[in-house]
Amino acid sequence: MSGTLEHLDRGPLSKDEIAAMIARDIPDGSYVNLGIGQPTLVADHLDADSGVVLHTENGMLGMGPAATGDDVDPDLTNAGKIPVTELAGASYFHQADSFAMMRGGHLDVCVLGAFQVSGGGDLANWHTGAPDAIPAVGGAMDLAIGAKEVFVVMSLFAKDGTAKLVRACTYPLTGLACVSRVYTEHATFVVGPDGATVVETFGIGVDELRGRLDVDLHRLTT
Amino acid sequence: MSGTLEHLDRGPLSKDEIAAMIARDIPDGSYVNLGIGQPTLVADHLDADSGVVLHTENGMLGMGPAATGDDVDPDLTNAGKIPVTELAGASYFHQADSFAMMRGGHLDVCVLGAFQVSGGGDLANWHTGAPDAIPAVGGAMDLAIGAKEVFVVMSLFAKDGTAKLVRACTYPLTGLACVSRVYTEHATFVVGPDGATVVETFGIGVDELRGRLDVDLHRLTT
Amino acid sequence: MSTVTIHDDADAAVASVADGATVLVGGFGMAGMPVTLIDALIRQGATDLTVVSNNAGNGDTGLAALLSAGRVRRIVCSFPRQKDSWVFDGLYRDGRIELDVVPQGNLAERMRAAGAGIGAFFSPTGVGTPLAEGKETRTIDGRDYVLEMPIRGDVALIGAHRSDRLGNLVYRRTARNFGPVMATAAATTIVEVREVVPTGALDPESVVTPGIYVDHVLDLSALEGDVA
Amino acid sequence: MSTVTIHDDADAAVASVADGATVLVGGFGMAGMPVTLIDALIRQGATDLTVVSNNAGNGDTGLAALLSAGRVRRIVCSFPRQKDSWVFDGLYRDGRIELDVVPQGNLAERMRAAGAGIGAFFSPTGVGTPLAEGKETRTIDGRDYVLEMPIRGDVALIGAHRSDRLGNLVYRRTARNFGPVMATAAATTIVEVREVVPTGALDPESVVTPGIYVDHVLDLSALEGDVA
Repeated sequence: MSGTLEHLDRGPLSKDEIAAMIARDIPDGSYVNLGIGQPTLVADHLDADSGVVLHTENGMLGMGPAATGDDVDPDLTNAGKIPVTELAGASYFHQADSFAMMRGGHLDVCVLGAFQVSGGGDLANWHTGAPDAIPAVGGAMDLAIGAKEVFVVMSLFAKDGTAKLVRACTYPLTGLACVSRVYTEHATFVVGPDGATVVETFGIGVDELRGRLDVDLHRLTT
Repeated sequence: MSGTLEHLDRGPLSKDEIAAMIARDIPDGSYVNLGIGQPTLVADHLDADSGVVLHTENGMLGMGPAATGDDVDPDLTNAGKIPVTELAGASYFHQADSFAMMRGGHLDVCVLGAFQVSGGGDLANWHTGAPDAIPAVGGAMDLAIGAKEVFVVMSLFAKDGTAKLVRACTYPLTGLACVSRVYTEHATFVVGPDGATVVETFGIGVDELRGRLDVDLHRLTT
Repeated sequence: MSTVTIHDDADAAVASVADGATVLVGGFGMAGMPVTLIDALIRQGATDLTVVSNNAGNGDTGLAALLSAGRVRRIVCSFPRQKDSWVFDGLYRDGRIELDVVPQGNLAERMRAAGAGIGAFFSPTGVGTPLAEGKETRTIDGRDYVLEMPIRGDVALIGAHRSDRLGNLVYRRTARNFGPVMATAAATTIVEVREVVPTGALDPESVVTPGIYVDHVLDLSALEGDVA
Repeated sequence: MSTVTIHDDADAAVASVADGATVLVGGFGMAGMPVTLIDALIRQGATDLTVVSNNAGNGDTGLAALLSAGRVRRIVCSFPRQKDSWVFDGLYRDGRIELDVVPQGNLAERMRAAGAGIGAFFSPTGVGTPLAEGKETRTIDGRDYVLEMPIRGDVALIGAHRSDRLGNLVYRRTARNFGPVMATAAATTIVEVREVVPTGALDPESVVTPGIYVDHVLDLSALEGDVA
């Protein structure tokens, strides 16, 4: 790709368009964990013949779509406790084995939501730090450091307008230098040791993004 | 039991008699690992209705007797690589799980051979320390520290007449303070933090044993 | 000991749980949660409990009911806050329960360590986060790790699909979750199963929890027979 | 990646093994030993290998043949000395092979640690013995432990009973032994199976090694067909 693509002739991406972009960036045959919430949408955009196999950290590889009607089985849920289905070639394992798989670096990609991501790839997605908040981490810290690549999907700005791609996270951290890509409605980014690079923008230019974000933004170079 | 039993009207125990004594001392319903060699004989003396379940560290609970004829299956051996059989209620597991079971203290008894045992229960059974010996430890060190009770079966004297129940092991150690009982042809002992106590003798008295062993020997007290 | 006791009475199955015990409670949400055993534990009355479980109760039944009954002093879990965790949320905001949040993989591995005789282990999970504060860290081969300690239970209450009479267990689908690990980590493991089958009826290749880890089995099919 | 390659040619299955590689070799004695893959590795010619295996070869075939061919610089194992380990015995006494003896449970757990992302762990096995010399020790809750490090493989060669086309594996009886652990601990896992079955033919509850850990599968039934 020669330079950052600025799509100024359109508006921001919809959630489904973001999910489709992430699906496109997942190599065929990957083992993938999709976090609770918006990351789950990615499943709808994976080609059936892509060979992508979904992991759910409560103990399964080969997870199928959400279950409906008679297929609902209380013994078969995803990490969000939603009833799901089983594909041919599935397998079940207990929690220690499931997280050994994750922590051991065997998953190719995981997709997570976030409160904040830093240009260096630090992730904050488990705790707002608010005094009355009840902390709950689940498998987020294990996923953050476990998968070979961690993709984050989030809105670029919080409801109060604050940017969520930041120079340094102010929320309690989930993991250090663990995120590799960030997908938002306004732009997609590569993050990491070299800082944040804008891959594509949607309805906004890189220069305007620079004005709205307190983080150094690189353009893609050829 | 009121005091050490000295059976002076008979000779030393045979290997089968020793095995029978050990079997008698294994509580019904125990999970038991029998080491390679002489400990294996104990299996022949366990009552079928004792509920004792045999573990073999190569990955099985519910091991049955040695296989013969058409029952020989190269996929089913004990730790000595001898073909064995499977009992109803058996289960198989991999090596990490098998040694987790052992190291985690879930086996009730293991029976091991030994080169030397100290009065405090130190065990030496894996290496003579001879310069030309090829060291081989297998599961001995895991068994020594893993089972709730470690029984040793050995001859009381080596071929050169040296005592094998000693004040301190001179051979390389397998485990520290891990043995609880020692069964030999001349006597049976309880060993541990309080030193060695003679439980029963066969064809020899405690006083004569004291003369032949360089270890403090207690008599059972009422 | 292989002397597994098969119960058709939930109260008998949990009779030995003591005040102040650490109780490992299986289940991920409601999948695999031993609801019948927990209900019996509420009747049994043990209190001042420490509960280790992935969640802090869902809805008003199972673990949530135990919390609601005021029996739990402290909960160790990965994910207390859920849309149906109102019982826990209320107790926590009122300062009536202590919370120890542990990343889910560390929670599972710490119980595995207890069951496997591992004294402690270095985990990469949580490095640099508030959940690693005060813990020993070490760089090994260029990667940072936190030292994590075993979590042992006095009792485990778990749900499984089937048991034989030796306590060998099979689970069903994702209801397996914490059951096999908790069974190894507790001094006494109490299991509720949908059905007890004759010894020899389970495929030895497919047994997930060998009976060595099981002490008491509650046969729900026998229980339901009593009730009907 | 789930792109498992199914082979009917043993030479193709082991083509990528490099000189100097650390090779985890499954089997306990001959049970579970991947004899066909090892024979292919001998033909392939990779040398200066470090082999990690429970034993150091039995008789003249399998791992013993690899040693005999002079391809192994160093062996990490728990039990080299056996009545039929004459190939290893000769090399060792001639100073032509290095030996690292590791207690069997530590060997398994160290490979598990590699596969599970554990940086190191404290084991009670071997404390106070020559095999703990030079290792860090620590007393935890009144018990003494030795710090043990992960053992990683570049390649694992293992034997299993059946595979589906995604590389999900089931084993048979005690031939399971080191296979599942080694599959997790190696960058590339190569398996020989007696039969490849269609995806969906294995019970998901009974899969022992999920396909995520498998890269190459040699179908011995196809191979035997070729030979016949």
